[in-house]
Amino acid sequence: MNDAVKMFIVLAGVTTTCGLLLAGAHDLTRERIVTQQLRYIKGPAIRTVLSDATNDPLLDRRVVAVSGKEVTLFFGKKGGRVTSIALETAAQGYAGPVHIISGFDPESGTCTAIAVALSQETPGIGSRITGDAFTGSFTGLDPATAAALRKDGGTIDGVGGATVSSRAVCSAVAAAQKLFKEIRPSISEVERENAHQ
Amino acid sequence: MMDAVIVIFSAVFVNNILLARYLGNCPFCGVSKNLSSAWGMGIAVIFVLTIATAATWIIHHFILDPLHLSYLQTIVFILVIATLVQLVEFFLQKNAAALFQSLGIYLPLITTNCAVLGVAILAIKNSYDFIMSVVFAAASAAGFLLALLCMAGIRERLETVVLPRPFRGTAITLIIAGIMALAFFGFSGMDATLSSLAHH
Amino acid sequence: MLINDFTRGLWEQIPPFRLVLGLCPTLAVTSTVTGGAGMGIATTFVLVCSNVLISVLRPVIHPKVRIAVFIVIIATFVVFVEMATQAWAYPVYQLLGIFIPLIVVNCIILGRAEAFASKHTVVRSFFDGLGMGMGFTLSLAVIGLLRELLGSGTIAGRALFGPSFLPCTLMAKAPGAFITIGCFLAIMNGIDERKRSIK
Amino acid sequence: MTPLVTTVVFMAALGATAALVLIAAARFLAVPSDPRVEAVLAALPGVNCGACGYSSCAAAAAAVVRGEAAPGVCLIGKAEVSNAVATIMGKEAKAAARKIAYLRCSRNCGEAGTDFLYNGPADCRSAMMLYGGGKTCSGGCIGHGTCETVCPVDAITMKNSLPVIDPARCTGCGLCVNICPKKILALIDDTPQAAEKKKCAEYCMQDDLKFEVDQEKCIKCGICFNNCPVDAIVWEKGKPAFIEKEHCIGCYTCMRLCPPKAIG
Repeated sequence: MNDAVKMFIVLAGVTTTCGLLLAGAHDLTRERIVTQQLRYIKGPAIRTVLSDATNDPLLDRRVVAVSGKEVTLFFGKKGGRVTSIALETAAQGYAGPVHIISGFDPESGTCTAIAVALSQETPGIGSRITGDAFTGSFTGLDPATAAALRKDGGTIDGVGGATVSSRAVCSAVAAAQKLFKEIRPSISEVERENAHQ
Repeated sequence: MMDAVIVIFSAVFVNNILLARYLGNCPFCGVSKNLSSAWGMGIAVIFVLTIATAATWIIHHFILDPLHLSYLQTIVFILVIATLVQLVEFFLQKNAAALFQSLGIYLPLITTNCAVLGVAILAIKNSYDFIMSVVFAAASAAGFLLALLCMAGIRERLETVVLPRPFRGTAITLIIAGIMALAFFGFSGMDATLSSLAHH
Repeated sequence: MLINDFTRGLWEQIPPFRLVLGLCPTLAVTSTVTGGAGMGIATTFVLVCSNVLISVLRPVIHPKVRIAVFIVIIATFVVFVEMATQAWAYPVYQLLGIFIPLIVVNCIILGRAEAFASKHTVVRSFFDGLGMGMGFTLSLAVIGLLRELLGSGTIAGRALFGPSFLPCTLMAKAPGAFITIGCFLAIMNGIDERKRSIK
Repeated sequence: MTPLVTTVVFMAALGATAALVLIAAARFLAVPSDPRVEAVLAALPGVNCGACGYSSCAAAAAAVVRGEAAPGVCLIGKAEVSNAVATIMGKEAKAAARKIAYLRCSRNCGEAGTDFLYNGPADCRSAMMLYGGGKTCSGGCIGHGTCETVCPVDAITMKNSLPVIDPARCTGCGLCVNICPKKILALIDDTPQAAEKKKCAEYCMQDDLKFEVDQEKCIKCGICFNNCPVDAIVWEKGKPAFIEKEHCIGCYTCMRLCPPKAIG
């Protein structure tokens, strides 16, 4: 047999077999990995946002499709009633994306709390966006007013010296507000479905 | 523009790929014996790292991500890098003989240099766009060259010095690298200054 | 002979000290004993599996695509490890981060594949991989132990000294990593030299 | 398409592409290489130690085939390897004369006086960094024996602060020639005539390196006479000094010391 053909068969064969094995392994572990990722990376932020919930919001999650995109909603329940719904959005910060979990009241659409799930902002400067003083200023934000810094004509006071990071948080929350507005009509339906399970 | 400057500064000094991110240490100890080979290796790494990061970025964003195959990242990236290095080697040999003479021998060493795969993965992880990824890769490699040159300069001098026998060779190289890493810590303050400038 | 294959990796050629290979993970993940041992075990798994598989495939691997095939096989096992740690030991995955995929380019694995597994029988390759892997794990764990003890005053996360203990943070950072390993290397060289002079 | 199918198809495509690219590259970009390079490379030990002065065994093999290096290029391979390489290279290589290292400095400049005490590392290269080594004979051997240290075959021993080369052991690798900061070692053909011709006279006592005393400027102090390392200066109290050219080694000592700068 031709040398080149042999080379081809060996390399392609090994790669295909490996692909098959990996696909199998991926199928087996995928679900677990998603749950683990949520638990360890976003879990703490989600629990902060839905702090008064009595259920495990990580298990009460639901994926809905909004304008072609898939969004995962986390339901915080108290006494069987949904008190708050959290979702994740991201915006480009100073040193990479800043992932924000924002919680909303399902009735009024008011922002109940936000928390930073993931960020690589500069320690000591940009990282101060994770502080309660800053994240707390989003609580009670009206659905009609999009989150924005005071210097951008909004209502939020930025963290001194960390304008880029603060602005990233605002735009992430604003995106979440917009998403939630789109999702809200279908929520009661999702919720009912959720309650059935 | 400012973003690019900060990425470059951070990749070369603050998060130096060798001294702060711990990537590419095997060639760091192996090829730092004299300045000329340090130059050769450093330039070869800049060359390969930039091409490899550009290629893996394209593959990740146009193939792996749309097909939901990002879990194959490791195997795909390393295969692409290995093939690419081989291709570059052939290409240089054919079309740029002079360049091949000076870089050629370092190319096989680069395939298993974790700096290449590491930077390709980091560029994806930091979600840089294409231009930024390339800038990041080139700057990281420039940081590699910088550290390698410093080390080679020190080791050339060190050759004439009487050392306790057990410390000769790699042992003293690592200890010097530790002291250099300590020196590079000094840059972290400058990183903070730069970023606060950018924030305003 | 099998014993020899096994013990060679534990002292005579213990990585990363004797074969100065695989330095990057050795430097990067040994700021804690857990990180060091976790990395060692992950590497051992990949080393043993790839050694065995390459040894099995030895007759069919075409010499010209040899390195590419080795890399694919090693990378496959690395992805397995990546998935397994993500699914069942997520904290370890977070701790080791980017260095799990980088096991692929750990020169020890490719080096053993090229130097040993592609030339020897399956059983011998298995023991060679196991010995090398255990030697690597041992080295990493010892370095991790020392650095964690001095750098944060804990062992596997448990505080050893009272609250008045001031850790030498430097040991947990990059300079500490380089200097510790440099000193370990010098100690190994010193022991060797003494042995030789006694002989 | 299920994820499983996507994965398998993608991986197969990737493997196939990689294989195709490599095969195509090997075929279309291949440079017709001299088969002798491969053969010589196979004969070399392949440890890439760099002792031969080339960066790798492959570079050394290429140099041998180009005729730049002798078949005995490999220092660790001993006679076996060099014979094997010579066989591959054929007659042409055998005809090339063997080179050995040779000390051009043959006078006793090794014992010349010192300008100052040097307490640094005992290594010619570092001594050289401090005013050229401190020997009054600035052109000659510094005498710390760095050449002895680098010699991979122990062909050099230091005697009277001067290297003595054992021609039987020397492989002509040139490591000592490259490392000597004073450049007083050279590679010459291994024949008695060549050794004769390359004596110190040819190197040190070139005409432009011989000194003369300007009889008019000379203040007859005798400093040059007292410090000449090779006693090449004739001087008596009250008379101008005179340099015997056949003995002068051009070491600059007198020139540097002369108060009225009468020597040049």
